Amino acid sequence: MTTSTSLLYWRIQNVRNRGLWWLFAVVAAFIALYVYLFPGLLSTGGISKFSQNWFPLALVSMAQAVLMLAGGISLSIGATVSLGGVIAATLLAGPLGVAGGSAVVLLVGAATGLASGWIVVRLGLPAIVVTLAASFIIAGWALLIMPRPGGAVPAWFSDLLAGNTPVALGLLVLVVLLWKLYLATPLGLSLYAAGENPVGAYRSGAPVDLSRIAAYGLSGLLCAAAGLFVAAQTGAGDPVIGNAFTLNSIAAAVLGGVGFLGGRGTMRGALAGSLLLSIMISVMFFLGLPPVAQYVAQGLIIVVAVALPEIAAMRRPRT
Amino acid sequence: MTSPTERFAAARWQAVLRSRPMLTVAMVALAWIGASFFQPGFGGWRHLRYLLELAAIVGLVSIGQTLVVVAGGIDLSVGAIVTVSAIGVPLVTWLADPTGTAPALFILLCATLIGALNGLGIALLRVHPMIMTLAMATFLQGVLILIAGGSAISAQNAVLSWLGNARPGGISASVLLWLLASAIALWLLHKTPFGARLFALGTNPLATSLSGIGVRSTTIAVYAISGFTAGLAGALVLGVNGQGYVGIGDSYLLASIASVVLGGTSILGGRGTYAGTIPGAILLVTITALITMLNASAGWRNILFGTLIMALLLLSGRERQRR
Amino acid sequence: AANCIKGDRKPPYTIGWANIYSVPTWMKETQGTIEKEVDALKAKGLVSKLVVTDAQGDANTQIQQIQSMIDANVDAIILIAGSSSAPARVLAAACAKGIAIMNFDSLVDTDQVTAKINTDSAQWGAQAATWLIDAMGGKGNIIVLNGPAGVSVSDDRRKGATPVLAAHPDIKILTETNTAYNVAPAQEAVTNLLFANQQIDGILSLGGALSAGAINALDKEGRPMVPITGENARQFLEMWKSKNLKAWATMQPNWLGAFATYAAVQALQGKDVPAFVKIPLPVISNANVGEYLAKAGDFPADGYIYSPYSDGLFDQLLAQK
Amino acid sequence: MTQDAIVAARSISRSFFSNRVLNDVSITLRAGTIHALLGENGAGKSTLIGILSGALAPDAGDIDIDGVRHAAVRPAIARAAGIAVVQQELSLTSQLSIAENVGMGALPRRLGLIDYSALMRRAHEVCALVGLEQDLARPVGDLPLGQQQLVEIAKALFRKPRVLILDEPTSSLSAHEAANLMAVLRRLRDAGTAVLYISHRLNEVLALCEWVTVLKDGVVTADRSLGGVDAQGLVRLMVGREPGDLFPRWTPSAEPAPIIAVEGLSAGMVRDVAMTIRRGEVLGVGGLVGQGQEDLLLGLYGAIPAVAGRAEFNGVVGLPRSVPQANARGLAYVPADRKREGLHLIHSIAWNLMIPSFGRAPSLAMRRTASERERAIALADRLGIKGDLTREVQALSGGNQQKVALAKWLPSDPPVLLLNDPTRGVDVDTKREIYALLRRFAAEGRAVVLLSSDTPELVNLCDRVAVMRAGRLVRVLERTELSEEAIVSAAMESAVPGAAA
Ligand SMILES: Nc1ncnc2c1ncn2[C@@H]1O[C@H](COP(=O)(O)OP(=O)(O)OP(=O)(O)O)[C@@H](O)[C@H]1O
Ligand SMILES: Nc1ncnc2c1ncn2[C@@H]1O[C@H](COP(=O)(O)OP(=O)(O)OP(=O)(O)O)[C@@H](O)[C@H]1O
Ligand SMILES: [Mg+2]
Ligand SMILES: [Mg+2]
Repeated sequence: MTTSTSLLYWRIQNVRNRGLWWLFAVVAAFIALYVYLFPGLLSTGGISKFSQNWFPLALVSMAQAVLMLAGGISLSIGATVSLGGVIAATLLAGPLGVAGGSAVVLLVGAATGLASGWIVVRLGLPAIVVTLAASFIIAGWALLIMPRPGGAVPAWFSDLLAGNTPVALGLLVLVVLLWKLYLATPLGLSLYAAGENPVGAYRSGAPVDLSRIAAYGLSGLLCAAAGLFVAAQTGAGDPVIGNAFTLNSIAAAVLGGVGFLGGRGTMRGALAGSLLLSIMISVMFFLGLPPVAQYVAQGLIIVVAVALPEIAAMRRPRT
Repeated sequence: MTSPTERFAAARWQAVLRSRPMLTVAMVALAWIGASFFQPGFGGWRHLRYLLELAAIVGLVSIGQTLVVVAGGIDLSVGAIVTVSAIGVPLVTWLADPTGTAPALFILLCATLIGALNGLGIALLRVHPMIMTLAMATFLQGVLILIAGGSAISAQNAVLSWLGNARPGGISASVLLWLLASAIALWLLHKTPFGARLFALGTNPLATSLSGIGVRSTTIAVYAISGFTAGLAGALVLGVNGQGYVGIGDSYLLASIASVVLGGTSILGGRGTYAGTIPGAILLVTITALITMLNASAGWRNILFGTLIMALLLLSGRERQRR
Repeated sequence: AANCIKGDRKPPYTIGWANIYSVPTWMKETQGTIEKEVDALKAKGLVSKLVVTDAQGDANTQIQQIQSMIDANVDAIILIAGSSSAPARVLAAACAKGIAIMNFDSLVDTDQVTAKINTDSAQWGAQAATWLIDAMGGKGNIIVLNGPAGVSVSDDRRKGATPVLAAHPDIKILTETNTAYNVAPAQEAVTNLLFANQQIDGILSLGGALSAGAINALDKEGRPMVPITGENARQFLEMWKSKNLKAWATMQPNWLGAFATYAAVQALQGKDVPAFVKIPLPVISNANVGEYLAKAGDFPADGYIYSPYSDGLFDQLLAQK
Repeated sequence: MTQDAIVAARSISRSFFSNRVLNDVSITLRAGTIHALLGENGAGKSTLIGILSGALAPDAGDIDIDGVRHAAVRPAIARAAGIAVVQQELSLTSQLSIAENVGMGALPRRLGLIDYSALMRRAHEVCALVGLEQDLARPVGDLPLGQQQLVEIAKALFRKPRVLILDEPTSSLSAHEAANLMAVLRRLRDAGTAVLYISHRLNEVLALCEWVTVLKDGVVTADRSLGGVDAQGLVRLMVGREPGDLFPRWTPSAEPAPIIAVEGLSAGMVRDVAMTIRRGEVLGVGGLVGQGQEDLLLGLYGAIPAVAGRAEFNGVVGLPRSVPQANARGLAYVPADRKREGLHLIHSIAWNLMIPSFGRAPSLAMRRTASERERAIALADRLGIKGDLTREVQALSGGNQQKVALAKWLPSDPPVLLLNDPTRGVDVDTKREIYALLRRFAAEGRAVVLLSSDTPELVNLCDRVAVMRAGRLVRVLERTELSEEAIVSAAMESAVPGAAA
């Protein structure tokens, strides 16, 4: 009995890969192509640099996926990354030091997320517009703190996170482990229930509101962490650097099979989606595509990658 | 058996007054009256007329956006379509026509086709609208690299510059165009089976499909309409500015979504009316104008704008949680 | 030798052009000058290939693309930065590998590049303000039109104008705006400001196509034209002529791209290149606006009419200390 | 058998927007008793249990739990007192596994984390109890509706309830699963659990319950022991007048020529089915839950991809490729899951009734409010949908929602009606109306395909019954061989080679 019971967790995990194999295959194919075009990728330096460029997108994709799983969405991802970055570049070299400064960044990120979450969940406003309005407010704060790019991050910290060692990859693994740990708590698992069937989940006694607000908090935290990393990676702060992350995070999550209606998708899918987006940039460069072709190819790849499993699902008999 | 009045509770005039669109109208009136007190020059007829002209363009884009949102989707490519249209008209020089009607119609056709292509991807490939239209916007950026700066020898387009600048009887031609388009949009949405299909689709696509409504054709049609109205707005933008350039349509994406939401249409689909979007668009340009007039730093202007939108949402956008 | 250059790279060179956003017309014209220069250098056997990236406006993507250029071991990177801070560290890595880095237009706050090439933004702001105050007779109400917020070029130009304006207490700034360097948003902002401010005596417009938008606004509301500054946008220059404006313009010449390419090859060949090549601001005034407009047909309708350039001019610029 | 009251509600009243749904209702649930709560659709049953379980607050009245008085029960109090509810509407999360769903809201934990071994062990127990033999790691969304209902029941049992409230738990279960469930409930009762059982299947109530409370328009009209009450008496209690027969008398009217004939049909989990449907007959489709019955209907309706060796529909060769095409050939489909598949909940009753005609009418034809109203009223009258038709459908009780889902197809006079459990959750009176309606359809020369989990319905109403198992059609029982036993044994037959256990 015990052997089969302790395996339940892993069997569930395995079932959840279903529908993602094709995506993993596409990602693997892109990685193979990348390695073929640039064999240096397989060195420590190559992996380090690549994972550093992927890391912030991976974090914001997780931030978006958490919300989409909870039946929400955020359009303030980019602004929160920027805010995190400018606070980091203001504080890290100051009296609070790296540890204190980082703590403030993460706290501010979580607080902005919790505030949006509270408004969405408690006041019953649609997430997409609340976070749109929030994005203006957050971006405004970033501009007030730093009207133009500047500030500084201690060089040792930059070298630690974004030097020639794969620290970023290690951090990503850590974040994924923490996420698995979170999902293994009743609060974390309730996320799926709250996202898909909030009424049913509430009646079952799942902490619906709490888990949804917590999702916003986590999301803000992840965005601020991405901002902190970008500040370290670039050595400074920039009040508008995060803008592109908003739409990219949605694209990554959806590529990874996370649905808009809540409760559908997995974090591993969102991560694979972000990896695909990130790899695409480098692969298109090494293929020597001109910018026109880059835009067209990017649009096509995203549409095809999202459409493929849908079409496959239509053909597959229901079980 | 039973009398119609018993089975159909009459809509009371109090209910109409308390409806979302009326609420938005009230907010516009409040904003205008308040601003006229605090900002000399704001409440003049000429300024209000100018705000209506700005709102006309936003409003035209929002026609498609409202229909799409009612049908449970969203169109993130409207900004790119506005740009393509504003840049495209002067480029179709082979359609020589002194009135400029032929090139304008041709570009409207292209815009409609782009929209239909969105619809095809969403209906047939089952790509989520947000992704499909986002990818379309990216794709159109690629197209713009090819045609932008392509020596648009802007032969002035007579029809469009009349639409963009004329004020017959003191009322702007663009506003008249908007009125006409609004009437058609309201008729389409509330008085035709097509409009009813949009509401059905936005409420429950599965039940809609099982009820024998052609979900695919409806989807394709509604995105085509959105392409058309965005194209029309782009043509008008060209008329107003006398020239199109890359990026001219960018601001209309968020503006169209914001005015739809401020007008009380549910972003989740299935509920709403263009009658709310009209004051929504006016409200949005009014807020933007007010904030422009303030002498504040960019950061504060952003914060103020976000806070105002959030506050207005609390008034007009309360959404019963549903699924 | 110039900064970053190790002297181990032999022609023909591979040039990487790390663009931030290739869609706008200004960028397209700039790319045109780069391609033309590359063709000329190819003919001389100095360049073998031009690789182009487009970061789609995203500074993070640009970092990744520069990293790819390093991985592909290009010999030179010419760069318009998406952020004045973000690419600093990846550029340091490129510099360490002996890649010639020519940064122009939007600059990066780092000295780990071979050279920065630009007009002086602060000087731009100061000169524009000086001319405007002069044209207004030293007093009156103005509005200030800035480029987008949070971007150093726009911030620098405004900062350059600040001391000049402060020195003239009779000049009153009614209000300022930040918009993208485009016609429509400027027109909308100025129109709204016109209604709020009955007396406007001058417009300090700090670049891009903002001035054309402002003139459109004045024109449509039937307000008198006022002294205005601006940039070399074709539409603005055409209005200037047709409405007989009192105006002043300078430019960010598109041939900065060609020059950066040229300078990169020079540096790779061991020539000394100054760390900062300051491009004198070409001034367009009522005296010479006709000359520019005579060439208008060679430029896109929504484009920028830039001053002529030649290798001779480039050599001269490189020779300055 | 003990008689201790665990929950006693007194003088409960509750209104929704000035519409009084419960009026001075009292009910007592005792340990070791299975207590039936009956009433017509919209009588207030679900509202009452919502109040007992803390999902809703009463406007007036109070509730004693274990002798402690509460003005309103909060969900936490109800949970702590061991009150568990199997809701009428599913409360499941489709992407989570069966085990996680069963445990949701009461997950066993160790060091703050979910204890998956304990979850596995206990979920396994309760699933075995309700007869759900599935891999517990499977996502619930994979299961057919009937099995999801079993998960829902297992979820309630998982909480080891002292008071178990079931709101129409068997509405989509077949006779076999229902019998299984009743055995479980009897065992729980014997162990001292108080059970409150809501069902519109009166034979179940008679077989199972000892006590009954009847609600009518929000008022208690009976609260008594079921001893000595027979089926007729039960109906009399509910509707307050002499009941007629539940099933109409009818004579076979089937024409020999089929209106639909398919061979080698495969769709979803349906494999290689050959069948004919004749004008003038009611063809039943039965079997255990989730054996492909629904996919059969959807495949015929063009709603899921289907292939067939040979197919003829109403004279046209080939399967319909889409729903509008199926409609054009005269098919109409009424889904089982009315909320998800049948209705547009946030819109009015009248509007819902018009939807199929919106699909048929030319896109830009002018809609006429007056004629739409007339048609809506006529339809509502025909199926006995009472009250203001501008109300949102979501405010209707389950049974009335079902009527709307069926009524909307009537104006198009479809020659073939595909019905997926049309009486699920419908009260006896309405059932009677629907049955009469179905036979009338048949008599008019229409074909009705009736997928039903309610076996008596199949026996008494159908000309023939097709029994499915594992996606295949295993038997077609002719009228002469029809009986509940015959259907159940055909459904359970393991003679079919290759059929899964
Ligand atoms: N793109 C990827 N490439 C390689 N491995 C990946 C990728 N994404 C995720 N993984 C690995 O797969 C495992 C599972 O991923 P993850 O935990 O993020 O998904 P998940 O959390 O199980 O999804 P869910 O949200 O349901 O639990 C992890 O060990 C993770 O490192
Ligand atoms: N949330 C609500 N808003 C408005 N009215 C409601 C709501 N919930 C229930 N009602 C109304 O309360 C009445 C009782 O509904 P309830 O669901 O309790 O009936 P029921 O007895 O369970 O019926 P059924 O057998 O059909 O399930 C109905 O008339 C219904 O329309
Ligand atoms: Mg996980
Ligand atoms: Mg009920």
